[in-house]
Formats: sequence, structure tokens, C-alpha cells
Amino acid sequence: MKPLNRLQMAWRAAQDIADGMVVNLGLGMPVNVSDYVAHDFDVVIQSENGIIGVGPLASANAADPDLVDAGSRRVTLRAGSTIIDSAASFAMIRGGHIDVTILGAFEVAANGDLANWDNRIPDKGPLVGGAMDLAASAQAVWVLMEHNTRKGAPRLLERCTLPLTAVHCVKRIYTDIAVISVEPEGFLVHQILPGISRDALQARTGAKLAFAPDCSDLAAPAIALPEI
Amino acid sequence: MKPLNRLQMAWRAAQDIADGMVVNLGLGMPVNVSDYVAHDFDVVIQSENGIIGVGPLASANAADPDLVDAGSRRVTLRAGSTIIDSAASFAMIRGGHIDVTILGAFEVAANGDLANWDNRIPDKGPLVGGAMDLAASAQAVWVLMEHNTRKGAPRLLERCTLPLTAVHCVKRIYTDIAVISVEPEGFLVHQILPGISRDALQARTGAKLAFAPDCSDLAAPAIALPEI
Amino acid sequence: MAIEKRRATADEAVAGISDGATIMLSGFAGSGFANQLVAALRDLGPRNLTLVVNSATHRLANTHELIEAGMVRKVICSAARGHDKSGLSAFEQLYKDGKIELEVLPQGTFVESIRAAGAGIPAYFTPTGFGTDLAAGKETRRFGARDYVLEQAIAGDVALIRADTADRWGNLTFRHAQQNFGPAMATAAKLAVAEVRGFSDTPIPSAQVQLSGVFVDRIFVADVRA
Amino acid sequence: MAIEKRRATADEAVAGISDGATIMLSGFAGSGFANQLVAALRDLGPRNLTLVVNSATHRLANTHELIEAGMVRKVICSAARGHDKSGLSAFEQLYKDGKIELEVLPQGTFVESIRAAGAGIPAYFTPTGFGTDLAAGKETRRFGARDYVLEQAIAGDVALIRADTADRWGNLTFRHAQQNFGPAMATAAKLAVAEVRGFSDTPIPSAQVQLSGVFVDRIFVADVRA
Repeated sequence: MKPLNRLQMAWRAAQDIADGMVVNLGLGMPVNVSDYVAHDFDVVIQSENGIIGVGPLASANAADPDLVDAGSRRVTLRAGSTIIDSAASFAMIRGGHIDVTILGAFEVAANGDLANWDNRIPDKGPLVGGAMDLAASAQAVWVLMEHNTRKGAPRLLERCTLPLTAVHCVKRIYTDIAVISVEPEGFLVHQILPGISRDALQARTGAKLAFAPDCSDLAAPAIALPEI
Repeated sequence: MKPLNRLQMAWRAAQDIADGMVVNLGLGMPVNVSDYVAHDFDVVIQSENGIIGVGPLASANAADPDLVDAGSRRVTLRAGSTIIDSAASFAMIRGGHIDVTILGAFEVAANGDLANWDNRIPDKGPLVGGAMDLAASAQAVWVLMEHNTRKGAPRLLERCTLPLTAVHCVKRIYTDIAVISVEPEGFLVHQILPGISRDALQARTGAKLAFAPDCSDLAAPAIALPEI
Repeated sequence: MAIEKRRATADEAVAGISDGATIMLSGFAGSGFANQLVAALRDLGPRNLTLVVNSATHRLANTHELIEAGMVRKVICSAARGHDKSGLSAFEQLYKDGKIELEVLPQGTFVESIRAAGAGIPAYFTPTGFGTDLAAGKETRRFGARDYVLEQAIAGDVALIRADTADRWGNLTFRHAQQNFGPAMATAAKLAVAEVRGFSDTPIPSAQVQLSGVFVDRIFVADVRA
Repeated sequence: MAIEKRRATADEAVAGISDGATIMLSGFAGSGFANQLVAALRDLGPRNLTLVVNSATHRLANTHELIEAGMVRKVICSAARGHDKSGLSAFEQLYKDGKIELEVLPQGTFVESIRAAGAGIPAYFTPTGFGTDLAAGKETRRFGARDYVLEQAIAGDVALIRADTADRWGNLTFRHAQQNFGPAMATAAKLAVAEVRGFSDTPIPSAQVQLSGVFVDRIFVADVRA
């Protein structure tokens, strides 16, 4: 079976979102998660720029330049939404009022350390945005990332090598080939893509893996990536 | 000439309020100041409970139990007003956005220390309310108080004897017999009630007084106290 | 499945509040008291409560009923007495007898500490109170030309707040000066319960919401006959 | 005499801003940039500015024009580059050449520090950034089971913010996500100037005001043709 594509990974994370949750979705892959939340759920999507209750992307003719999410996407408001200023938005984030934030990452360590910002792009200044606040203070931090870099290096490590975003924060990791939680003892695998053995998964991972007793197959429906 | 009564003292303080000022008025005597502000001035009266733009007291049939100032008085709103919550109200106060607060006091020291709360009423608990915030952070603290206690003891002192509200904060004092500013060197008298000599004023004061070169007569129009 | 935060009775709205809880009560200057929730809390009868309330006694609040019922161990407030000068209130009698613990804070510190708890800030420096008895024993530090006091966040287990209108998401509006401590308290408590005048079957328009339902767990529509 | 905060032109609205000033600029994610005021500031041409702005570069903001004009000594932001991956922006070139000073903060710390300045709080502890490069060298302290970083307030000389509607008291409303950093910046700056879409000849109703005019010193009604 093929590894999950980015939208399938978003779909898989969405399956773990419960009714009534307040969720913040990071730029890039994570924002797609909202498309796969059960339609009859009341899930509140919070965006750092102050929107509480982000709806789907706006259609071209309904797009409003002042109705944007933190990723500058023109969005709609869900019923029951409101908008607050940035000070209040980050008070909400830092105060622990976000149940789950789903973030992209470069690396996650077995102690839950997260590295998802990088100030080492040559000549470019650092860009951190709201990631540190979200990672430090959301009730749960879930990571969506490929299991390995394009060069095949592991992203799940004993210790992060890149600059940290926050310490001891990641609870779950959804990769293209596995679903893994971070426990006090380290990484615990809950699902593996059929066709990948436990040994093969361990070989592609930079830290010791444990396997849950009920470890099962990772599966997702077919979802085509949009043509770009 | 008779000493100023409480409303005349409020009138006198009101004469020093400039157009456009943001003013907070303490419970008791100070709230009367608003009645004597020039009618063509845009003065914004802030109340600690979050009203920005308190208007006159409400008439009996217009009184609204939810439209109250910090003293539980049923008030009206002026044009251009808004209402914020207590956290925002005290952020405004502590942040230095109040131009003048006019407070009652028990004692003022020559170094500007203010004592206007008292936790020594037998068996009663302490009550401080918002006085410490106002005294510490308004751009100017003006005090309205009788020059002496009922027993004749001075309220203007070298050092306060009662528990302090804030240190080094008072800028001006309006008493029933004088208008005095607090300078780095101590008390400076700007107006004295006609018939009271400088020596007599000094004798009723617990700290050294200096007199401004343009020290003038304290005068106020006749204002009858309401019958209670 | 739709979010449903409404509770049919005040008793259901306060259900589960237990001994030793820290309870935040909104209201100031006569407006914003969740009196029906407080009455239900009194009937529920948990003991050893800590109250976080601006005034230990206000003639329009029924905070005193919790105190009279012997349910309160400690009060954190900015005003430990009302303006009533006749006799001693229940609080004052207990305070005189050393039977209730008291922490008095300047009102701005009181509410900023509540806001801080809701905003994930454990401590902050404030100029308020420096050099006064209320800062005695507290850490101080000079920044620039001024001296400041380090104050700590105040978190609650429960906030009982009063608002005007709620919708099913728990979004709230407030009448005039009714909000006072309510929004900050709702952010600072694990369980926030709002007593409201009315319930809107349609969502409150985004620009009219004064406190997001994210901070509100239960709604009780006040009984107008009470 | 009625308060009159309106200025007829953007030039008048930014008049008096001088060399060495700390300028706060609102706007985030494409909304809330006071671009006409920024253009007027560029024409005015003060030097050695410190900019407090969330993004040093955003394709819908003209912050970069101040930087390109060599007016900026330092930038305090949470994003020192845009998402544009092609080439180097003016900021990035100066940064590469060591010709501009940079302070990067987590976005929540950035705005809380601005809010703190406006709220009279010189410093506060936050969990954000603990254990990361952005907290290197900063004071830390443990409260309960967590570690926190001490962060300092960020005050401004001037805030240039964008809003929707103003009245003559300077009260403001904002469209949707337009407010972002504007309200906090207005409270933190000595001089707050608001660029607005429209002016209301009647007072904005109390419950609709999103930022009190107490915090707003000058109003400029944006030129729709610009």
C-alpha cells in the first residue's frame, strides 16, 4: 500500500478530533484537516489572527480581504463564530483554551520536543509566528509530517537537531506511514501502513519505538491531491 | 469668608480640568466634580467598572440597574461613550491613560504619598477597591479633602501616619481653605481663602509650606449643599 | 451532534461543584451578579470554598448567603466590607472572630491576576500597591525609574457569571456595565457557568459577541419570577 | 469645544514623527495595514526608526518601502520574512548585510508585550519560548510544574493602525479580522493614528465600539482612490 499523501494524512488526523473540540490548525498541511472533520460535529477552528470559528475557504466572489485566517487565506465564518484581537487570541492560546493544535514539523523528539521553525535558511530572517505559543500551551499538540526527509533521514529522533519550537509538547504524530503517540517512555506506535514491518518502521525512525498492544493497520480513503 | 463646602471644593477642582481630558472621579466628594466641568468641554469621565464616558445621574424613571458607575450610582452615558470589562478598565488605568484622577484622602505627605484607604475600622475588613491603581498610575492625582480633621489635626503632613495608598503620586490638593501643589521641594500654596493668613495656614498644616509668587485668593461661587 | 450548553435548572448548572473548590463570582457596583446560580450553590452546599469576588458583601449580591451558611474558608477580594455602616455583616463577624481567611488586593491587581490565569501568565509586575501594606512581603523590582510588585495569577475551579444573552455555542452578550469581572473570570476557571436573561436560538452575530463560547461551559436562563 | 481628531490628509496625520521614533504598525495576514499612513511616513522620511510590526515583509503591506528607503534601524517582529521564496526582500538584503537590527519574538509574546506596555505592566512571565533559541539569555523561573520566561513590555512612540469606522471621539470599529494588533498597539503608543474607511458623524453606538477613542489621537479617512 502506498504511503498516505498529504491530504490523507490530514484526513487521518481529523478522525481523532472529537465533537466540541476547539482546534487550531497550522499553516500548510494542517489547515486541510478541517475538510475532514465529521460534518455533524461542532468543532471550533481558531486562527491566531483572532477568528474563533473559521469556516471553509470563501468562494471567489464571496472572498473578503478582511476575512482571512492566519495564513492569509480568504475564509468564511461558521455559525456561532466571533473575532477577537491578537492580544485576546494569544491569551486564549497561551491560557490553554485550545484543545488541540495540529502543526507541521521538521523534527519531533522522543521526549516530545518539537522543532518546526527554522532560522537557518541562508540570508533569510527567522520566521516563528505563533507556533511557539501554540506548541507551548495547547492542551494537545499533534504533528502532521512525513516520516522521513526527502533524503530519507528520520524526523522522529532521540533529540531534535534543529532549533526547538517548544519542549515536551507533542502528544501525537501522524506521518505518511504511521500514527505514533509520545509517552513518558518515548514513542508508541498505534498504526502502521500495511506492508511496512515493525523493523522497517524502526529503521526509518531515529529513536526507539514501542508498539501498542492494539497496534493496527493505517488506512485512509483515496483522496487525490489537487493539481498545482 | 467661610471655608469652601464640599461642592465648592468640587467646583474649584473642576476649574482646572482642561478640554479633552480623561478623568476618573473617586467615590464621595470627587464624583461631584463632573457637575462643574465647563459645558462646552469634551471631558471623558472614566469609571473603574468599565464605563468610558459617564454622563449625569439617571432620572428615576430612566435609571437602569445595569448602567451604574463604580459607586453603584445609576448613571447615563454621554455621547461617544463605550463600556469595557474590568480587566480592560484597569489596563487603561494602570497604563497611564487617565489624565487626572480626583480622589478623596485622609492624609497627603509633602513627598506626594497618599493615604486614602483605611483597614483599621474596628472589626470591619479592609476595603481598597481601585484606589491604589488610580493613585499609582493616573498621569495626575488630585486630592479633594478638608484641610484638617474634625478634631483639627492636619491632613497635610511630612509623612503619612495612616496606611499608604500609593507613594509619590499626589500632584495637587484642593482643601476647604487652600489650593496646594506637591513639588519636588514639598507643598506649594497657590490659593488661600481670604481672611486666613499664611501663618495661620501654616499652623493648620503638618509640613512646611512654600507660597507661589502668584499666590492668590481662593474663591468659589455660592453652592448650597443638598439637604440630606 | 450539536453543542448544547444549556442546563434546565440552576441546580443542574452548578452540579458537581465540590468541597474545597475556588469559586469566582462576577458582579460589581450592583450589576452582573449571578444570584440564581449562587443560590443554587448554597443549596448544593459544598464546604471549604475559596471565593474570588470583588466585594465580600454587596447589598445586591447574595454572596453573603454562602458565607452565612459556613461554606466559605477564604475570600479573595478588593473590598472586604460593603458601604453599609450599620452593624457587622456575616463576613465581618467571621473575620472579627478569625474564622475566615482573607486576601485583599487592589481591584486592578485582582482582575489582572484573574486575566493572567486565563491568559497563561503565572506572574507579572505591577506598579500598583508598591510601598503599601498590601505589597508587604511581596517581591519587588525596579524597571526604569519605577518600582513594581510581582503579583501571581489567580485561577478558579468554577466561575459563576451573569450575562444578558447566550446562544447554543455559549457566546455571550452583556448589558451595559454588567460584564465587569465576568469575561476574565470565565477565562480563568476550569468550569464557567453563565446565568443569562435570554437565550438566542440563532447565533449571536459575530460582531456582537462579547465573550466567546469557547470560555463558557454551561448556560442557565435565569428564572424571571425568582 | 468639540474634540476633533480628524486630519485632512495622511501627511497631517503623521506630522511630527521624528528620527529615532519607535513606530508600531498593525496588520496581519493581509488585513489591517494602514498603508496610506505608512506611505505618508515614507514621504515624511524620519530616520533611525524602530518598527514594531508582525511581519517585516508582507506582500499586501508597504512596510518594505520604509525599509528600502533606509529609514529603519531595527525591526521587532515575529516573522522576519514573508512566505515569498523568490529572491531576497529589501529587509532580507539588509539583514544579510548586517545593516538592520532584528528582534524576533513569538507572536503571542510580541502582542502580549505590546498589550503589557499599554496596561502598565513592565514585565511578565510566559511559558512561550522556554527552552528555545528565542529565550536564550532571558531570565527564567519555575512556577508550579512549568518553566517560564520573563518578557518585557514593548512601548511605542507612534502606532499607525487601520480600522473601519471612526467617530469624532476617536472610537473605532474594525471589519472582521482587521483589528489584529491595532487595539493593543494603540494602547501602547504615545501617539495613535488610525486610518479608517469611513467617518461617522454620529457617535458609534456604545456596544459597537471596539476600541475606545481614549486610545486614539488622530484619525485619517483613507483616500479610496489611492
